Amino acid sequence: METQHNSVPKTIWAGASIGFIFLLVPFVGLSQRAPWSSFVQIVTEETVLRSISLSMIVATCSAFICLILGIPLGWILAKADFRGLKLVRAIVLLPMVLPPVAGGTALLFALGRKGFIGEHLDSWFGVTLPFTTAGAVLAASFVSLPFFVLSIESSATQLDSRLEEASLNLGASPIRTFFTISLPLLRNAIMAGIALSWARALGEFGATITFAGDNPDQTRTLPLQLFVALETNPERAMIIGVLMVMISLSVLVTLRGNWLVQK
Amino acid sequence: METQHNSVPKTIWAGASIGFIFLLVPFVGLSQRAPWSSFVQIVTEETVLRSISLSMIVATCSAFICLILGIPLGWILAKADFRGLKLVRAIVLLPMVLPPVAGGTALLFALGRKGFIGEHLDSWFGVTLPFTTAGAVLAASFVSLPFFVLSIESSATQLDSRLEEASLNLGASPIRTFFTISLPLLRNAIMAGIALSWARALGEFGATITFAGDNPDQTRTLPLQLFVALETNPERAMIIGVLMVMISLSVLVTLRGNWLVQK
Amino acid sequence: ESDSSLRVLAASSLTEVFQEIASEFEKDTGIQVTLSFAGSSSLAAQIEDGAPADVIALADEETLTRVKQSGRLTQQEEIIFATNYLAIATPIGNPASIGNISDFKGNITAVCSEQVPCGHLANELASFLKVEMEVTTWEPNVRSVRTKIELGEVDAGLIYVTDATNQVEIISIKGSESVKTKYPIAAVDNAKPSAKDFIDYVLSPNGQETLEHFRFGAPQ
Amino acid sequence: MTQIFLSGTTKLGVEEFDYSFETNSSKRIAVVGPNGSGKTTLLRLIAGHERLRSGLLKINGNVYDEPTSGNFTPPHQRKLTLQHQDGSIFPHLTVEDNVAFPYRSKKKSKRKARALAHKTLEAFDLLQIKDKYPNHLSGGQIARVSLARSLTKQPRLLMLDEPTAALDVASVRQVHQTLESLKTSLLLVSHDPIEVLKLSDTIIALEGNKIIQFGTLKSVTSKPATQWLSKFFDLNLVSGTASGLEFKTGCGEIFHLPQNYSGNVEVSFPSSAISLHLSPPSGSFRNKWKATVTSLDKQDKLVRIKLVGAFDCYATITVPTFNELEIALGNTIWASIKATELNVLQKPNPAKT
Amino acid sequence: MTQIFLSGTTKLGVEEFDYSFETNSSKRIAVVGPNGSGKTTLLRLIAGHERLRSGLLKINGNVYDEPTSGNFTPPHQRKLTLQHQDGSIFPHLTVEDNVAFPYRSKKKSKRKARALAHKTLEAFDLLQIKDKYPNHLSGGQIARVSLARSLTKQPRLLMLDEPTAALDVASVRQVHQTLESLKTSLLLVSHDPIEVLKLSDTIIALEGNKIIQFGTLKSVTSKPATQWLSKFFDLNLVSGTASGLEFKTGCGEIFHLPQNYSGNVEVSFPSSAISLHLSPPSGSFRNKWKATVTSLDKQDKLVRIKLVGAFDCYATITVPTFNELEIALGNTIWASIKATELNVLQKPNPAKT
Ligand SMILES: Nc1ncnc2c1ncn2[C@@H]1O[C@H](COP(=O)(O)OP(=O)(O)OP(=O)(O)O)[C@@H](O)[C@H]1O
Ligand SMILES: Nc1ncnc2c1ncn2[C@@H]1O[C@H](COP(=O)(O)OP(=O)(O)OP(=O)(O)O)[C@@H](O)[C@H]1O
Ligand SMILES: [Mg+2]
Ligand SMILES: [Mg+2]
Repeated sequence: METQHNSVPKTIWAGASIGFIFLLVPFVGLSQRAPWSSFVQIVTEETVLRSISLSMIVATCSAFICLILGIPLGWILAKADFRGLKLVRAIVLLPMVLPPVAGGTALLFALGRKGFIGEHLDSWFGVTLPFTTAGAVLAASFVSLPFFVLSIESSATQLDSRLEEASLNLGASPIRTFFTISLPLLRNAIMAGIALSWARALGEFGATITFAGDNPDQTRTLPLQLFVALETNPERAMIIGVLMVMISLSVLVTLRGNWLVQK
Repeated sequence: METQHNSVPKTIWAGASIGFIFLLVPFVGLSQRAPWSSFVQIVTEETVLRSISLSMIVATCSAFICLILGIPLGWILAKADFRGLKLVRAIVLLPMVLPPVAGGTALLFALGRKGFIGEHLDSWFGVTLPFTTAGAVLAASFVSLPFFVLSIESSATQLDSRLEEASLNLGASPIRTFFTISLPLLRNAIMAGIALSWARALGEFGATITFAGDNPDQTRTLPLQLFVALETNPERAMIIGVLMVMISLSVLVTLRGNWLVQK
Repeated sequence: ESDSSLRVLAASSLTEVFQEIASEFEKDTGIQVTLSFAGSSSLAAQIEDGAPADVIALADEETLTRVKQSGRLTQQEEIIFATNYLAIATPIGNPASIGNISDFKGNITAVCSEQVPCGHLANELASFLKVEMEVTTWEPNVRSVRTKIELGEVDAGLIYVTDATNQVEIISIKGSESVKTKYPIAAVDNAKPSAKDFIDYVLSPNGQETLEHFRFGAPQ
Repeated sequence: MTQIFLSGTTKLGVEEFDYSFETNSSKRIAVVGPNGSGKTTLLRLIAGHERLRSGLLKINGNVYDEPTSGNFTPPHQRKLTLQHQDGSIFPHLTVEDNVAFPYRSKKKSKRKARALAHKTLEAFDLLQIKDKYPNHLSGGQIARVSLARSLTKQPRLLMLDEPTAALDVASVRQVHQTLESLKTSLLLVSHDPIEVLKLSDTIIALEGNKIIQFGTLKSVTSKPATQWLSKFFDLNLVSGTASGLEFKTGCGEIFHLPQNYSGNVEVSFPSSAISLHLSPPSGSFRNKWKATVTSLDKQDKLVRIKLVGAFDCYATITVPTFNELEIALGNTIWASIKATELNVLQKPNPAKT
Repeated sequence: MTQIFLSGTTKLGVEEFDYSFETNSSKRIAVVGPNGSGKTTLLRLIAGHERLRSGLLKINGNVYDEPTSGNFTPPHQRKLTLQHQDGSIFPHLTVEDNVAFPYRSKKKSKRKARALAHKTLEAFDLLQIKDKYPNHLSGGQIARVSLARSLTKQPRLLMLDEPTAALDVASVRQVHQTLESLKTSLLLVSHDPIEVLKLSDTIIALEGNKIIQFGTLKSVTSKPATQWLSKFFDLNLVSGTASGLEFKTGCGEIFHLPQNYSGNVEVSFPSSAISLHLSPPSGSFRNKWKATVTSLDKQDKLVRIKLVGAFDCYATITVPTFNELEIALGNTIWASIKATELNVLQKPNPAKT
């Protein structure tokens, strides 16, 4: 739909401004206190550079997993109708409710080396997930998937089903209709979901440290660096925080500006 | 739109099932290991009961704040067009990217007793936020607001603007149009947003502990109980985790089943 | 993995000192040391779940006992390599004029949560000194106590003497040295032979000197 | 040719629908009825977007929907196309890609599909706007895109729900031509009697979610079952054969046509266009015939007169004229109609289908 | 009465629009033109949903849109209502609440607003479905709800974009009656010439996003500026006064009408309905007059003849008839038309507006 010149009421602007200031102010605080002089030095440390690339890999892989699993899941929640649907919908939200550290523990119970599934993975395939990059991706996916699913679901319930009917009428199979009509119409929701889950995964700490541990080569993402720094060297922590903000700002501005939101 | 009998393709079901199992399995792990025998005893401890009510208060207040601030903010992001919009949109996402502990630190810099705003709150009004329930609500709102905003934004961009035009045509003012037409049409997104932000706030730990500390009467929510227990008494932690799961399941199933999602 | 590398899991409070010791050890032996820091109990959980590790160094004995039950530590004796005790820390200038624990009353104060070693120690200290300790916030670890003091958010708190920085003012408590926490170190089962070397290095005069430099107390 | 057998009921909310009809040799069916009488629902049922609660839907001998046996053929496997009343064109595709969509569904490459769509785009005068997105189109343009897209699929049965409602007069004419020359079977919902007369040979008339009349165009128009229907078709219909400008009725009566035609045609004209005379009329009337008055229906200021002669028809005249001509039941009278008042409906050759 | 002054341009994507007209004493304006000629855009501009790039829009002397001065009155402050082509009824409100919406906007209580809406619901035959939600309505029902809602606001200027396109014949008739008796000014987009003749006194004709003709109904129908327009109006118009069943043209010629009328009326009839005769015709023709052939336009099989007599009009006859009657330019000839072919357009009393 074309956005028209319907002026946005002043009340809305006021509310939005308060909301924005609320979100902005802490970052102003952060950048005020950050010891900028050591910024370049810290950011170019080899270990920080490794964390940056690890973070990007983990966040991107996890956003990708969310895409693959979240679209069908959101779709089913929106479109299907079966007994227990409510329960499924609530379970999908659980990883959001549980503090990430607890989620990480739950992941260990299930997929850790002694977990009820993990032990078979280990003994049958020799696969161990904890303390590997794959484990970090899994932990990040686990906490960010619900965000993706909800984003899809709330849009999918509002799709005009006559468009899908028209596609079927014109001979496209249901699966083709899904990919050529439904998905493109969900574009905004998918993009919002990617942004949500990517951002959530980038900042993921609790589940990662618990399930995947802090391995400098495999799992030490920026949030882990930040956390360790918080314990020992708060200035360094601030720099890493600012760095994360800058990375996500630049990625999100670029992505969303160019193709994430289509009005 | 009426959901029609367009069968959901098998591929979608398959994807959804994998996604669901992925989310479910850790909870199976959790409840397998949980020492059920001590469940009732732990859950009826006075300190746990206090945490439960504190958690509910914090999550609900914070969902309410998200509602008040998130709707206008999401609306502006979707509808307004001004220089710097991209930047505003990215800044709104930041609290999601930054690990909560870092977000909490940023909040301290801004609204703490010595924060650049907090010090004035303190000296002028005698208000200090850290270590109070208000501070916990603030921390929870800070981390959950972006989820709310994104949910609104992605739906608002897809609203059929002709309906708003029709309302203006019929003599409703822009603000009336907003409340009688736009908001009801955003219903699904608002409800999804409430669920998202409530759930996120219920599980909030990092920012809360950092900004609001762990005060048994004011700020010790369930996630704080859980975290401390994880360090010393993992069984107790599991029980608290299961308890959180049960609370959120029952709240979400009730809410979403009855009025959160309208197909 | 080659024998020339070693994985050490250490409690957060050991971060700086173990980084120092590890780099000295590397210089001496050429063995690469990979350090992972986390709260003692997280480390315990990781060990239980099979985290790859050769050496584990914790901030209290109880946690080590828990790790032993997991069966990944079969060594008979635990080796204490350092001790630590608490002191009051205040923001620079001590704005609330705190002199001892009884001054906590009526001020905003932070102490570790009773369930973590430093909080346990704080409680012991208070009962040893027979004073009532009024606490605003029970923090999950000693570093977050310190951070809140550094930021001026709390007026006073209890931290390990080893955690002192120039961002906080330290007020020593008379008699607090007698309420100590002990740091055990152990090699994990199936550890590389060099694990023993690392432990020996920590216990060696060189290692002890470094620990002392970071204000840790001697093992006994 | 498509044979549809439908006898069953369904329900939408509180509305109950009861349909029952069977088409055999009809290629062009019109569905008529007042607003909210169940036309769209009937089409949706045949397309498979609604399901029967009881009964049976069979098309060309294949069971498409039978609740008792659980048989249900999903919409995309039915050999038909339904064009929704609102057009339902895809908002995320350009006009070109909308029209090419059915080719794409047949797994043609994008390039190929677009090339194939080119002809249709041209025929519907859409080339100029082929790169536009639907939310930048006018109402009539959307209707045209939708129709072009429906025709692209070349289904065995094409169902159109008020396809010309948003079109201008010129486009309507062009669409009628296209539909007249169409090879596939047609099920058309329309509120325009001329369109129905032009494009259909069979009528399904609905009222109150039920079929209240079903039959050939001729039988329905000559004996409309309800008031609404008789108001809808205020027209006479005569069939015969045309050659050039001449039209011969069954009884050999010869009419003059406004244009050249050939073969079997039907000629329609409003009852108000017939003039009555006591003696053979002169002037620009080349079409005149003798008929007997067999019924009189006085309505307020108008009289509806049934004439039986070489063919049956109705004439409407004003009461003063009626009085002046002193018309009575059983009278024999001259009737005339101008050739330009005749609406010629060329039927597709029945031998071909 | 609403005076509209518009002279300006705007742009939508690549489409450029250029409008310029001024209405003074006209109360009923029809906007006509082929699909995609800029009708909807014109209405959206007047309603304030599109903005001028240059020029000026003034209604009743108030500047509504003037880019140079930055003046712009937002849509809800304009004293007018636009009914969108698609109806745009609110999906989250029942039929009743949709119709009551304009009352609610005037801060009436829900109960009051519903009570007030009751009459409109009744008039539009919507009482039975008043509790339904829009996605459970048929196309025509939606159109009716939308129209009922627009009328509820009682604006000074009502703009309707193809309001009867989805309606059945009976509803169309009823809507026409409602609109004829309407007190407010009307700006109507329509593809139906009869509707335009019935409901308007002024025509804005658009082609290619420009106004190609603007004037009274009479002036436009008698001298259509383009081929499209002349095809659109294939009709003759005669004005005069009616009393009872008689109609008197300006020159005193008397016509017989099919129904009772009184006061100033206009009578329209298609050119094909006129019969020509060499001698005064007999039979059911009560309307006959003498006229001179002033122009001949031979088109394929038909001849369009301009007749000048008591009034000017066009007659269309077939070529054989034309030959038989040996019509030539300058001839004097008898023309006749049946009363039942006359379409009487009763204009609202101009003194009242
Ligand atoms: N999804 C639905 N739920 C409930 N009632 C419905 C639904 N769809 C249609 N109806 C009702 O069923 C009846 C028939 O609707 P339908 O759309 O078939 O009418 P129609 O003949 O196509 O009318 P129109 O000429 O106005 O398009 C109407 O009264 C309508 O209100
Ligand atoms: N938002 C838009 N962006 C770009 N072009 C547009 C937009 N809206 C309409 N147009 C184009 O402007 C022209 C006029 O459109 P408009 O909707 O005014 O036509 P219309 O006269 O109402 O036609 P119809 O009879 O089909 O409803 C069309 O060619 C259309 O494609
Ligand atoms: Mg319909
Ligand atoms: Mg239009």
